[in-house]
Amino acid sequence: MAVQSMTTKRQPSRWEKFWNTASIVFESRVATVGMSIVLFWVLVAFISLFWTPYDPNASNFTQNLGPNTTNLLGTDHLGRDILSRLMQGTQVILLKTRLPGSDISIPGGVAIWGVLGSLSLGTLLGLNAGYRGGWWDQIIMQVLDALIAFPRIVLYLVVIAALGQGDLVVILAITITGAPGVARLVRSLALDIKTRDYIRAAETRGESVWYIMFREILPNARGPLLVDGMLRVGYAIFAIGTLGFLGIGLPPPDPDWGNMVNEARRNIFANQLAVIWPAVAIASLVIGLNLFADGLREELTRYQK
Amino acid sequence: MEKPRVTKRQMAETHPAIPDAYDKLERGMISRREFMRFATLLGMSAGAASFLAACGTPEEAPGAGEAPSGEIKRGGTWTSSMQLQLLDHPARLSWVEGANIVRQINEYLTLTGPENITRPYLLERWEASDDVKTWDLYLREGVKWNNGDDFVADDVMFTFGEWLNPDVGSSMLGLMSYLSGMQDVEKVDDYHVRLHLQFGDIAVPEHLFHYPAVVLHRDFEGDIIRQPVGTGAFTLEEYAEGERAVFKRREDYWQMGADGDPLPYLDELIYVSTDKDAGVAALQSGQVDSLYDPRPTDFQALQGAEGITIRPASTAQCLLGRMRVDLEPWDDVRVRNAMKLSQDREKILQLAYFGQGDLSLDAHVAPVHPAYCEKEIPEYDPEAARALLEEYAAEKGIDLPLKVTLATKNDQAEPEIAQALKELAEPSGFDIQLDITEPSGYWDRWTEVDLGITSWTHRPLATMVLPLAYTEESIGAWNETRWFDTEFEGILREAQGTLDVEARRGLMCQIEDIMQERGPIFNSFWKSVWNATASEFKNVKAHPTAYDLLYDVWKDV
Amino acid sequence: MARFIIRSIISTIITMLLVSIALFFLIEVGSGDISVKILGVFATPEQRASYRAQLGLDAPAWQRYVDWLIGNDWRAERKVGYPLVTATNPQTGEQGWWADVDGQLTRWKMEEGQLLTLKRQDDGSSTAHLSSGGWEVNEEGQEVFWGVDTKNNAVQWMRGEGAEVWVLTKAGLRKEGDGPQVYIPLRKGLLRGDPGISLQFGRPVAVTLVPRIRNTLVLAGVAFTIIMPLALFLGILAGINEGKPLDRIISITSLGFTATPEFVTGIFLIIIFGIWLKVLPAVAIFTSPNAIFEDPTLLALPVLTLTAVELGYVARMTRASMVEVMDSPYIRTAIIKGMPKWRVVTKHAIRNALMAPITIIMLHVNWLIGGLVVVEVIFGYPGLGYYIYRSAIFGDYNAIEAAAMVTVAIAILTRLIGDLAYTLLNPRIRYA
Amino acid sequence: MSELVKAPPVLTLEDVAIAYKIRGGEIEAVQNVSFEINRGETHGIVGESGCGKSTVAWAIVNFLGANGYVKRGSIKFQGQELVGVTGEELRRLRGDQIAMVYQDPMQALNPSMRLGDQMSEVLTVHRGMEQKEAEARCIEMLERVYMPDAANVMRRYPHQISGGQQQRVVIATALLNNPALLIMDEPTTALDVTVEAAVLDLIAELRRDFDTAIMYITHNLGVVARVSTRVGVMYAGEMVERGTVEQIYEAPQHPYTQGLLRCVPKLGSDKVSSMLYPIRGRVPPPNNRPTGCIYGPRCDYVQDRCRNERPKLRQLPNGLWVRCHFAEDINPGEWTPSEDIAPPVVGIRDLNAEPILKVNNLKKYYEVKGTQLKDVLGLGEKRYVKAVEDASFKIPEGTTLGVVGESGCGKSTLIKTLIGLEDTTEGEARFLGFDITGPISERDQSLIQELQMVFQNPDSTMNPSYTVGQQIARPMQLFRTVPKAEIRAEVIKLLNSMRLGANYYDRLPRQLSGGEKQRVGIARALASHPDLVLCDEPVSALDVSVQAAILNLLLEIQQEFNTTMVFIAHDLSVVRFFSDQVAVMYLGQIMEIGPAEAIYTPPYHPYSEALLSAVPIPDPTVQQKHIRLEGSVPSAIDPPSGCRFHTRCPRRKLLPDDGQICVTDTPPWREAADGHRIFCHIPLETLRSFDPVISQEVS
Repeated sequence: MAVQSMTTKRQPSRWEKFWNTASIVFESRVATVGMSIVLFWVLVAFISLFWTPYDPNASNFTQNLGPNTTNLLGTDHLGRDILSRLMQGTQVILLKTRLPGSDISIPGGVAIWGVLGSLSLGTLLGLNAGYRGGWWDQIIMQVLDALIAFPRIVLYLVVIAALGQGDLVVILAITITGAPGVARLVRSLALDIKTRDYIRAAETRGESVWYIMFREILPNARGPLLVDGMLRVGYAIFAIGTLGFLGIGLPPPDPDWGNMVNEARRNIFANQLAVIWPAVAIASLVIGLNLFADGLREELTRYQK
Repeated sequence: MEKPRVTKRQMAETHPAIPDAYDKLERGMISRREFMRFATLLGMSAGAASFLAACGTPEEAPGAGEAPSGEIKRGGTWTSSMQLQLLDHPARLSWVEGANIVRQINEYLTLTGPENITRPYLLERWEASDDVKTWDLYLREGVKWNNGDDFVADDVMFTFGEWLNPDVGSSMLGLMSYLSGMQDVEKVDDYHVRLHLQFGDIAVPEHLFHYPAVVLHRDFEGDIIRQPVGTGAFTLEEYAEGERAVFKRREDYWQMGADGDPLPYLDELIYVSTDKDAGVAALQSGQVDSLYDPRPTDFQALQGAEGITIRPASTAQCLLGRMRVDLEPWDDVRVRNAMKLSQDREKILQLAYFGQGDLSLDAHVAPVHPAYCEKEIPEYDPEAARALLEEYAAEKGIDLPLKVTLATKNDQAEPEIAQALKELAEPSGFDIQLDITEPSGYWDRWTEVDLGITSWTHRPLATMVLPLAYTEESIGAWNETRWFDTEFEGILREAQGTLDVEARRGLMCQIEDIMQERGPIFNSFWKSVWNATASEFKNVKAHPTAYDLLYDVWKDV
Repeated sequence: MARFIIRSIISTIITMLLVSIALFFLIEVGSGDISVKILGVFATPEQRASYRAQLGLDAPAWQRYVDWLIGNDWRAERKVGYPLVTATNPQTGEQGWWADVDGQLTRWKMEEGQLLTLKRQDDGSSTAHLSSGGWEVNEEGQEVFWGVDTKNNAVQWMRGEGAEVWVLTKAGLRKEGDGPQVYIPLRKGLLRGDPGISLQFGRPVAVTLVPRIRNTLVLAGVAFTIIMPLALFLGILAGINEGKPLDRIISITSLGFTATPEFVTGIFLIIIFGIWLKVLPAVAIFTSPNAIFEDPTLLALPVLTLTAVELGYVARMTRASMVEVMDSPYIRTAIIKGMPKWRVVTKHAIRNALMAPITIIMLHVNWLIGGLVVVEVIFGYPGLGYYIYRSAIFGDYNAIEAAAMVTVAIAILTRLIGDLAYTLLNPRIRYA
Repeated sequence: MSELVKAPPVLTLEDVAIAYKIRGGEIEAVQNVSFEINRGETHGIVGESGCGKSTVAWAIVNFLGANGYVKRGSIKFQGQELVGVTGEELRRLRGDQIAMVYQDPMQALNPSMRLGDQMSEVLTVHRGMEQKEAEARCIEMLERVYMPDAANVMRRYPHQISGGQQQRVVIATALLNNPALLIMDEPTTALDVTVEAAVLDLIAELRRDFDTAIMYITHNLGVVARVSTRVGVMYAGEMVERGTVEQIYEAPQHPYTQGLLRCVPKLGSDKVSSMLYPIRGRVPPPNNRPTGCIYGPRCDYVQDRCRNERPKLRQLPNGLWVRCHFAEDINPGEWTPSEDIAPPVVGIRDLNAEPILKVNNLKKYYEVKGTQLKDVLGLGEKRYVKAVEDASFKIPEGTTLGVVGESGCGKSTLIKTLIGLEDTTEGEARFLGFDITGPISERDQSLIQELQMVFQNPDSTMNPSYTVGQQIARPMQLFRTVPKAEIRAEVIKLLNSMRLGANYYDRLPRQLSGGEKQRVGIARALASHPDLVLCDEPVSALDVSVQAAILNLLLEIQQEFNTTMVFIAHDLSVVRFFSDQVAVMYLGQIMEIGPAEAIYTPPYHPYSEALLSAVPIPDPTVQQKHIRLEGSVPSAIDPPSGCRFHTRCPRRKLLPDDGQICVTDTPPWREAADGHRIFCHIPLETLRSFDPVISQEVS
């Protein structure tokens, strides 16, 4: 018995474990930059819950002002403070979802719920297709193929044409369009993981199919799923922006970035910056998520090697 | 000042009331516009009337097209951006865009000009009896259809027949409810048609310019695209809904241009179906020459753009705040009045329409209506409003703020108005929730919501719009507020049969008072509309309902 | 390989079928009562029911799906008892349905309790005759007659019991007596090229759709032929220079463009090139049906916008694949074999590196179409995407269904092509 | 011979150190490596994984990646310094003067290029040869490496030929330009033993014919012994010993080399008569090497000097180079194992004990999908892979059945069927008297817990997401063998008996070494106290020193719990060492079964004989009969009729009609001795008359 193994090491606390895991982010410069951008917006979102410079929906100022000391980013065509609206715009993406027909909001933004929805649905389908194989696989993949065949925006349009506008419909649309991609990812991961001997071990113990799928396979798909989820939040923000731009996204008046672009473009000759700000916000958040995901993916593969 | 060449006797020959009106004009009791309207209404030719009007006051005709300056040039193509939908029977038209297409081929008996004055067009003149129940329509002679036929009373009789035929399904049928059927329409001779109204209505000339009211050829079979026979200045070359419409100049048009040759000056018209945003960009980049009915934001974008001339026109179009008086809390007049007092009209106009419009009372009568009774525009008074609401709340035993939901559509400037109102009404004690949906969603329920903002289009006379929405019989149709008032209705009926503008103005004063005092609507402003056209096009007129009148437009290349 | 191709094709067919089912049920069942939308809130339940019956909406959903997909004339034929054919009216150019009664095209009409036979003349008009016979007695002992009415429905009249039906006109609903009891609105079905009537334009969807498909294919085709070679080139360039400044520049720029929504790019391109500089047409104004061929510069800004967004994505994919391939053992082999770098890249790497992106690129056609919707809306380009958008806003379900099916078909077919290209590139499958 | 020695070496390495830059510093992966290779000589480099032997190879062709470089020392190729040579000059050397062959031929070949193109480009690029001429030369070379149908192979893609053929293509490519130096990095590791033997024969032959200098890298002591003339032993980035193959195997002077040789079972040795002695401790990671002798912490002879001063590679009077301060003082004959590595003493197992598992005519077929249109449509005739055909055997309680065979022989399918991962197509299998032909979902929990499995790959045997403790505890929770409260204690007890401490309880798999993971895997299998443990190649992925420890552990467990085992391996020495009974499988069919010692002596089944003659033995003095199988293993879909081995059987000629009966008739089971059965048409007498495959050369 080797000597060094007898000296018992102090067990790391949960926090330390978390920090050890989180620290892999800092290994990568790309991931660090990406995470900083994302955290910046998350922070903005939380701040906007309690404070924005002005009421985002109040027309308190002259219309179409450029940036100035009172309104740091200027005002829009209705004399509303753009900075306040930009800040508030993070909420509906990241922090809260309005339920239809009431003032009640649930925590978690539309993008977040949409992505969680597609992750859950996709994981369920992907695990069953990948692990069970056979007919399960054939049928699930055929259905997913059909869903994937829809161009994303067309599916959004169809869903919205059928069900009308609203936060929940947007969530549903994001879920439906995202699920096939997640399912394919999870399926391929499951196909890989299920060849591992520890799955054989679980099978030879007579574990149930659900135990194997969710307890043995799923935890090992965490990394890629996390990365994929992050990219998907980016897509979702993009999609919400696009729907907002097309005027069929989240209902006004609460600011949503795509809608801000759409409103601002009509006044673009009076105020070009009013288009630029929300555009930069969307782009930076998407880039941030992309970088974060890219860096994380790189580190995770390195880590696993 | 030179003596008018039209003597009072000549005026009296046309109609006994005209000399009186002219006196009033001279004394400044009525505006030039009201005189014009009155005189032409009574059958005077527009040229004569405007001549008189010009003598009466030095006021320049507002919004009228600029006189051809310098030498008129002929030729050129005029391209416009406008949505194009399915077209078949012109009498069934339900949207102005379609009318703008048909208008280039077919023409109306009368013409309500940009200055809101109606004059004869395919008519030589008209005469109304004193009780305004008998109308004599004298047709212009020498007008030819583009298939070579002469324009005669048979065409007019056929057209009336289409309007009054329920199978056709024309909205003219409802408008001309004073005609019980073709038995009320009499062909006197080939150029004279007489109408026998069941009850008097002063609006007959305006109705003849209602947009579905183009005169159709007597052999018309129901589809104007397949059978584009008209008296108009252009002929239809191509029509594809959702795509484009192409017109070519007609050689033998009946109107003469200033250069002595037949109109029109332009060779070709092209309408391209795009949405507004693309249309604005296209106009700015010079890909099209005009844009149908620019929105306020488009006005902002186009304002000051090089090479584009914007001509505004005042209208009676509005975005009307309406309250369901059969539902709480709007059944209480105090609550309604509190809401009215919560309007900072200047600010709302500024926010929603960039100040482009006329401030309004809380009555559905606009300054451009001839009989408008001018009153002071109410101030923004949240304290008074709050006092009313507190009284109401105390009575009901509820707490302020009063929670209400304001529904409207995400269309022109409704969200902006709603937003501004939400802010403005807060100190009054209202807590307004906004329920803003896409236009189609709102139109599904516009009469059902308890508090809403509805857009109302322009109608030349107040007596044309008030019966539609504020009478008992209109409940279930266009009466979105369910409000009616016996006193109000009595005055309205009287006004509908009163030809004399002054007398009608007196009635309007009472109508406006009643509506302000206990009416179901609030309204901050009357919209302006704009005509945005490339500057090289001359003689372009901005019309309150965005009609494209292109027969005498020319291009200064 | 044959097996692979057959599998692909079978799978494609099943996929299309599933898509059509999903689409149909989502829209027609999901969107609720269309009669409310069209007739408005004031319509009475009877009016709605009557209107729904005329549109055939009272049939069960599966029946409507079958009708929509493969038509219902074959079904109606069995009831009417004569072959049902379409004939074009030479005056209006519109197609109408007729029953072929022994060579004579015939319709029927009920007027004041009398059944009239309308016989079609060569000029498209028809002559009315009092009808004789043809009534059958059904199980309940009522006398019924199946025929084709003047509004292209196969209908069943009942003797002496003209139903009261509500007919929608531009001026509102009108009540008519003498109506049929049962309607089958005749259609050939999507698979036979008849997606129905557009609620928005009142004309057959196919008429409007076809030129738009052409326009979109032109736009997408031009964009695709510009984007793909360029993106592959940039991706390969970045991939073989992994970590070097050139790679950084390409990667960061492409990420930046990819993350900028096309509607923002499009707006600024319009302003800069169309309005400020006035060097390119700002939007796609089609002053004639063939405007894009007469003035190809109309395509410039839409293509540029699509390129900005899509280029980055494909370039990034290609780069990743190239990096992976350049890291693989067989590239190592080639280098150790002393092959010059250009030969390693061109002969050994590119073919393998392209395999992954090509399938992804073909899947990416979905994205391209998605991008097309936005780009077409911004530029007012009269294509498929804009059409879907307008139809969705309007609630024109026949139009959305047909247009969405076309986009799906395009997407699936390109995917099939991608699979086949992959097969050709990959000898493992080709010689399996 | 003497002339060759005088000629200047083809390759000379002097004190080479290779470093990799990593974030925040660099790692010296290889230090102080010196050796030389002469023309016509094969120089073996042997060592366990991670010792830096491949790194040296890459350094020679200057292919160390973006972050690796030669930090010190010199590499001379035919007198020319290679360190620092880049660009065009380097390119001209590569593939022309220096060629390389490495482990996985499938990966080394470009999957989307025809083999002919991949070969001929070496000639067209380096020699400027015309395409036609180049192709002709390639075909010639392919024929030279005994590639059947060479011209045809040129037009094929890599996936269309077998692994052994792929490696022949790679070797042929390497030889095209007649290079002065051929570097071979584990060229046969991915191949089956019979294929490996043929490739090794080829290499030896080519070395003679082409007079090439070969640097041969491998971890397999047997392979080195067979191919090399001289051998260098590497440990943790250093070369610790170098000499002729005889010197290294007969009288190794470095303690590490000695330890290594004690870890491998000799073919023919068994667990009763011989013992394996693992090396204690583990290889230090490159960034944490001791300051003194690198092997010091694991060395039995370690002294203070070893801890402080790093020994130099020095030449002993007998010509052997050793990196040890005390090489002269060490006498391996006097070595005794220290306590912590002492192997268990194993008694003879009773093969007449009550059988715990009885298998009778077990069959496992898989349905395969055809490629024709009618198959796709489901109309074609159904075809099957006959993965296991008529397997029959009994395992007495407490004994081990070893199963050997090359890849695809059905040995894994056999145990998958037994454990219930696959259902049985036909036949009988009774475990503890219960039927186990159904899938696991139909088995009773108490039956499941008695039948457990140990897996091959240490990296995938444990779920990376759970700690060691959680994974061992899971079967206890599932089968409720231990009360909840006592699970932790029980797990720690089990960990201790696996020679892992309690502190392993909370570790995650990625913090463990391969051997440790394998121990945890064994602990997990034993957690439910099974009666029968199926071991699927449990040591084949491990380094030899670790392999020895695991084998000892398994023996210990068997000794303690009287566990019955099925032990699958492709390494005949290990199976012989570990098992009481051995079954030899070929293409789904058991060809021979019997007591271990009986399998390794005549009478043999011809296939067993071929296997034994192919197995590389880590002893250069051993003589093996030279029997090589022709062709490759046929497809298991529609296997050969009659005897499945008849297509390749080298002994078939002994039968009348050139063994026509083997083609037509299924062979009979011939009972050679009690429990020793051979599935062959050849009469026992003939089989008995064969010489033993292995004979010791009398030195």
